[in-house]
Amino acid sequence: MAAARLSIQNLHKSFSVPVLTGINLTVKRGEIHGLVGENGAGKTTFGSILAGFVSKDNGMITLDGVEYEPSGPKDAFEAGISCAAQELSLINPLSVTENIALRKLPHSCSVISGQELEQRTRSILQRVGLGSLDPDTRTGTLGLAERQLLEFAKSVFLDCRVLILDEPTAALTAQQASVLHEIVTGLAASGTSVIYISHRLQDVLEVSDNVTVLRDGRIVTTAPAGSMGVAELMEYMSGDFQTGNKTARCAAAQTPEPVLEVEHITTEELPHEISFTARAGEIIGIAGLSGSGRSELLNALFGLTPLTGGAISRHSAGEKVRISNPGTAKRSGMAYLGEDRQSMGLYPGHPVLTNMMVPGDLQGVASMSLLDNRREAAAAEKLVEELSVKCDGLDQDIDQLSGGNQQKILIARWLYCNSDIFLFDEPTRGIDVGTKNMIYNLMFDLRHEGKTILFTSSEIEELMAVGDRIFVLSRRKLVETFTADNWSETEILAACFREFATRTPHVH
Amino acid sequence: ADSEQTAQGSAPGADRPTIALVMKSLANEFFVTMADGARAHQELNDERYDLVINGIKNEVDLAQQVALIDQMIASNVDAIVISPADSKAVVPALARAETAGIIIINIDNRLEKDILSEYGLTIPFVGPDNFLGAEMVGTHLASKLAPGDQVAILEGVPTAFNSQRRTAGFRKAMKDAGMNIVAQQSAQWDQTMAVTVTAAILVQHPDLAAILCSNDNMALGAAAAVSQAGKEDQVQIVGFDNISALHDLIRGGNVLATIDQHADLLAVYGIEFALEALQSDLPLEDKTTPVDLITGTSIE
Amino acid sequence: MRSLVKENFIFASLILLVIFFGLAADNFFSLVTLRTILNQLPALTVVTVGMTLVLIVGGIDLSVGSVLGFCATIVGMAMMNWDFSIVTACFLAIGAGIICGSVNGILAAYLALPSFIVTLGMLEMARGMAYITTDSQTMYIGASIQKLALPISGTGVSPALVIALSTVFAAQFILTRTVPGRHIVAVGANTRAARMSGIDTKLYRMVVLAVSGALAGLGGIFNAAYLGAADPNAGAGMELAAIAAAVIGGTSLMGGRGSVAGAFAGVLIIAILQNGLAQLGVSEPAKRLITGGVIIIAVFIDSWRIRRDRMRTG
Amino acid sequence: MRSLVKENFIFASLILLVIFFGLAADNFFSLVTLRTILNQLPALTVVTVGMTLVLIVGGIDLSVGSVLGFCATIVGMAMMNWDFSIVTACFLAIGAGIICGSVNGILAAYLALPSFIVTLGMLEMARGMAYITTDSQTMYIGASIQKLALPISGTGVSPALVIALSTVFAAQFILTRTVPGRHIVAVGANTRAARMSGIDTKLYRMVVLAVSGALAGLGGIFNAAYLGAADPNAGAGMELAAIAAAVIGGTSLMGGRGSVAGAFAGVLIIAILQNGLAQLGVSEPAKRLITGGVIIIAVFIDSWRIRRDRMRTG
Ligand SMILES: Nc1ncnc2c1ncn2[C@@H]1O[C@H](COP(=O)(O)OP(=O)(O)OP(=O)(O)O)[C@@H](O)[C@H]1O
Ligand SMILES: Nc1ncnc2c1ncn2[C@@H]1O[C@H](COP(=O)(O)OP(=O)(O)OP(=O)(O)O)[C@@H](O)[C@H]1O
Ligand SMILES: [Mg+2]
Ligand SMILES: [Mg+2]
Repeated sequence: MAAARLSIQNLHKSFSVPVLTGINLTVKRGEIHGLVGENGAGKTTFGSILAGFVSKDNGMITLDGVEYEPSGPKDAFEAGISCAAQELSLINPLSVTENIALRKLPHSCSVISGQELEQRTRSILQRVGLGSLDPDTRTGTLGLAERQLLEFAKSVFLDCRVLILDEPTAALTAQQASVLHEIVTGLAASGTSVIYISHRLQDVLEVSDNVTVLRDGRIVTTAPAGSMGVAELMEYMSGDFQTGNKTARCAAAQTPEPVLEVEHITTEELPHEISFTARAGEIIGIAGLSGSGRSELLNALFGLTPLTGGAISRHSAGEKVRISNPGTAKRSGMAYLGEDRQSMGLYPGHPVLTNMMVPGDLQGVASMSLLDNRREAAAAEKLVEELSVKCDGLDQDIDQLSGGNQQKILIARWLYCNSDIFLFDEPTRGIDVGTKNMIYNLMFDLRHEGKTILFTSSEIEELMAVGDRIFVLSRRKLVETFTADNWSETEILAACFREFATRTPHVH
Repeated sequence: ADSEQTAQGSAPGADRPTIALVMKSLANEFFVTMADGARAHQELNDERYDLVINGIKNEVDLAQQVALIDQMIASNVDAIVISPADSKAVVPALARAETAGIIIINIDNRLEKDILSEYGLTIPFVGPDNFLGAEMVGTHLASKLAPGDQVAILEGVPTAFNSQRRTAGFRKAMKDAGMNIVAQQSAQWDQTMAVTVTAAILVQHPDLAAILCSNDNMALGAAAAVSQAGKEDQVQIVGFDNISALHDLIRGGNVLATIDQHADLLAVYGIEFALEALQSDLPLEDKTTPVDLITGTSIE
Repeated sequence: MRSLVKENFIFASLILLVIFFGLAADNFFSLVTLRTILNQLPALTVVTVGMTLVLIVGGIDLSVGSVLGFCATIVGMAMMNWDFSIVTACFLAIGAGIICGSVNGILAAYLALPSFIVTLGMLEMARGMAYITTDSQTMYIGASIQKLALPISGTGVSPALVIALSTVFAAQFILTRTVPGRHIVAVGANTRAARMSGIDTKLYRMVVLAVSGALAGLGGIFNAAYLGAADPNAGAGMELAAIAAAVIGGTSLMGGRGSVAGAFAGVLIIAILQNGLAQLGVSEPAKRLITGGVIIIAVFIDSWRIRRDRMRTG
Repeated sequence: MRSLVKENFIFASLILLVIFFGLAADNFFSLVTLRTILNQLPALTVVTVGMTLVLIVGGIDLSVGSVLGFCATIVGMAMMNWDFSIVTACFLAIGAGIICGSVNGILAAYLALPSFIVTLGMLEMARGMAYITTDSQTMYIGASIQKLALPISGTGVSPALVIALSTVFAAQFILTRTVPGRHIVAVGANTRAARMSGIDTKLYRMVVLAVSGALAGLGGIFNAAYLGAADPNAGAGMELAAIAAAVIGGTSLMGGRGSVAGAFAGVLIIAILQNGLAQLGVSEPAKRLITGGVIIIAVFIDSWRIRRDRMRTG
């Protein structure tokens, strides 16, 4: 832990507006350097410049004393800089093995050496806690958490001098995250420098040696992690510190009126029958380890996967509607937010406005199927403001927004249309702490209006902070239901592991 | 070179008439020869007239030929010499041309009389008799066969009038000579398709004695298929059009005969006719151009 | 406003082309030329409108040319052999187009087969049916149908052109200003996301292919009117012309992006090109070379727009 | 093994087809039929291999048929007018193919124009050049080139077929077992992610189109050998046949998924179909109807595989 490995002087980058301004930063050999900031602060852009995905406008970077200016990603990892991207860079039709090794497939005369590769892959999968995964599986069939772990595995597959991790744990459970943190600490100990970007501030403080806070593309502070607390970080990030008003939850008026009745449902992926009733004005959190079937349950509720048994019915105004496909689900006032924003949400190449307004039933901005462009823009404008989305305007291409801001647009999509039941799969993934509180408040508002929310999260604290009830899934089985007055984090966690207790645990 | 011609046409003071030659596919050797003949004629008679040559991309693209006629009306030509892609459907467009005061001469493929009279048009026809040509080459073929022999016919695009006339001529010659027509299929005027179809026919009818092809491209294809099957000695082939690529095969005895319809002169006849009509008001008579049988001896 | 700027570049190609032919050919700048070109437009225009919608929703329709031919023969048979009125004949033709399109749609959307292959199959089958309908003969119809293609007295534009232009306007309006239009774009841009928003993606895919079939039927009527005859070979190769027009006009083959107005500009480019080359009387090989070059140059010019758009925002 | 199971369904269509023709046509089950079919394969096979690679990388190559025709005329000219040896002539033809393909590749990859349009332009231009080369005449070559298409004595397979099959094996091997092969799949499946992994996506797009051009050149040689003549119209419409073969064989038009072995099965289906229909001597309209139907049924059968795959992996 001595020499400067990476030194950045006066780095500038603008797209249409400045994104990074006058960045000066030094990362030592074997240092883990945390990087935090609000959505759109410029963290990913910073990492992308180092990883050669985008080029800098100005400034000087030196790597181990040598000037470093990558002409592309290949240059970067040949120089020893590796990056686990926020928007995962896995290739669906390729196998797990091929994806992990894609940057440097071992070969002789271009023919891939299968055996050597498989061994290395197995050992690395073992290390990241995916030991039970078949290396020949096509990546496209995996869940989000597994994909995120693979992205990580991919970036540590090659030895590197600098490792950039852009929100590596956003979709991971606490257990998976700690496995990952162990590996990262190990790598640092052996001399690798790590730049660790995350919105999980507690994690950042625990793992990092030093932390840098970015605000609007400028560094506001760099300090040893030990000298800071979460609250302090948040203050630096936003410039003006305020916590979300968590007391709102007590004000919620729960009516006993059932709005969604789930009777003995099973699907291919959820072999054990699930039944429950959701009422108007309640928030249900769904907990579970990765692969426990949380997404699967929400998919089934929205009619995206066919049921193999049981029935889902929606009650409203004395009527009972069977949910059998997304069309009926939406018409009966249900809304769904998928966990993977890239493949399940965004309309790439289209402006913010279209992305925000398409999927809703466009009520309020359309009459008789005719759109009123002015009303549409006004409505979108209002949401952008409410969720403090950072974008250049409603015309900006959605691909150009930062990950967290894209997520906000997707949430906004559903807030606008008149849904009564919200199914949100990891709604706060990649969203900064300040905005998270804003979203919690929005959820409380919805509950106050008598709406129902079912949402999943890999953070149990979040589920406990917002939920009125928490369902726990373990090995695709609904094992327990907690209510606000009888839960504790240890009990919930224990329930998550319950089905694994007798068998080999899936997650270390 | 072609655009130069048009440029010349616009030379101030030149009051030479412009004649438009509208043809079928200029990708087909037959029409290319026709166009070359016309072009050569124009060069010799530069002081008498200007020439614009147009063809359609693909022989069956009727709408494009109608568009061509309209375009020629728009560019104010004095006469149109046309080889119609269809004997009925271009008549309305030609009526428009007539109204615009343009002289029209029909070559190669005869327009239907009923429809011409419905539009009150009298358009003289200059061209060969496809039926007669087909019958001629068919009769020559029959003289090399024994009655009862199996023969096959390769048609062009089945909707094409020429193809239909030639097929009819072939059939008549074969019937008259007592041959047994065992197959009649379309190879779409196309050489590669002709190999494929012929190969299949040879499998199905191993004793086949002759193949009558509605054009020489298909004859070339048929010859390739026959030689691949090793049946050069057993199967006789005749074609139609007399393209140069066939000459080697005729000399070598792989193809028996073809019909020359004097493509190089066909358009010239039409143009001469048009020039005549531009000068006098006398009504023009139809004119049948010669078709000649081409065999190994006539090539020498 | 925004979409006007967007189409600017494609209109630039158009104007360049017109100027070029104006200088090169004697009588290019004339009312007759204009009328000739306008007369040629209707069939390709309506077919391209359908194609554009199909491309935007993420499919492709190779059968348009054959379906056009088949529907033209239906018009011919209906008027000449079955003695129906022209109106009934037109309804029959459009009905035939809808049936072909719906078969495409059902196979592509509900059996999840690639639309490329389904419509390639239909390309063969519809042509076969066209041959069967008229026994491989061109069928003369005459003045009764031609009036559709002839200028309405005193105006210079034909009923066919009016209908075709209305189709362009209607489709562009639907695409940009209505909810189904938005949904079509969404399905094409990200089918999975659209489905997860409760949009009935299969229904849209199916309906759009059916609409394309209906428009091919309309195109068949226009073709018959233009020729005064029902030609069983009508529309051969038209699928590529229609796709080229759409893509020149800024429609993406990957779905999710496209403009009917731009596609119409593409149709104009193709028509003007054909016309101008014919007036110049260039040889067939030269025509091919020039056509190929112009197609490439047109998208190249259009690609500046995309690049500039990208520059502006990023 | 895995890929064998994968291709099972497509081979099922193949077997069904063979059985059908075996029952319907008298002499279908014969060595002669087999040889006839084998003789037809080489040109379409190599062109389809190129097309499959282009489709997998996420592009499309509509120019293959025209480039094949152009290269065939180059062979003809080189041997007949320029008096080159057959070997030199073949190199020239393949060189011409590579040039056409590289032009496609440069425009599509480095100027980022849609490959559909670029190759559509090349379709026109290469055909124009084919006409210019031979002055639109078919050029008779004769036995010197035909020996490529005739069986090597004692074996029953022609050199052309041997080369074509080697191409299939080589391409399948490259695609599944080598680094460039996996990169091609990566580029086609997710260009952005591939770029982030340090893959030179533009280079791959460009090279694959150039390879497709080279294979079209090879196809031109095979076509000339098959005909014993250089036909400037050779290969017209072959692009659709090649795409159909690839898609029937499980290749996705969206890129990232495909199999050369499957595409070869697609070629077999098309060849057997053509041959069987010609042996039956059915009428042209019936041929069209049956061809269309078989194409659709073949992908329909193949779609079961995809559905089962999806079921199996969730
Ligand atoms: N290609 C681009 N074109 C224009 N603007 C861009 C582009 N890429 C990023 N931006 C802008 O740069 C800013 C910083 O984005 P960046 O992705 O670096 O943020 P971030 O700190 O990683 O945010 P998050 O926490 O949401 O991931 C954002 O305002 C974004 O809109
Ligand atoms: N970590 C994992 N281990 C094993 N299988 C997994 C894992 N993650 C996802 N899967 C697979 O994905 C399918 C769907 O799981 P689902 O996405 O519902 O899980 P989840 O609880 O939402 O987990 P997460 O979103 O964290 O991946 C499961 O049937 C399983 O096959
Ligand atoms: Mg980011
Ligand atoms: Mg999940």
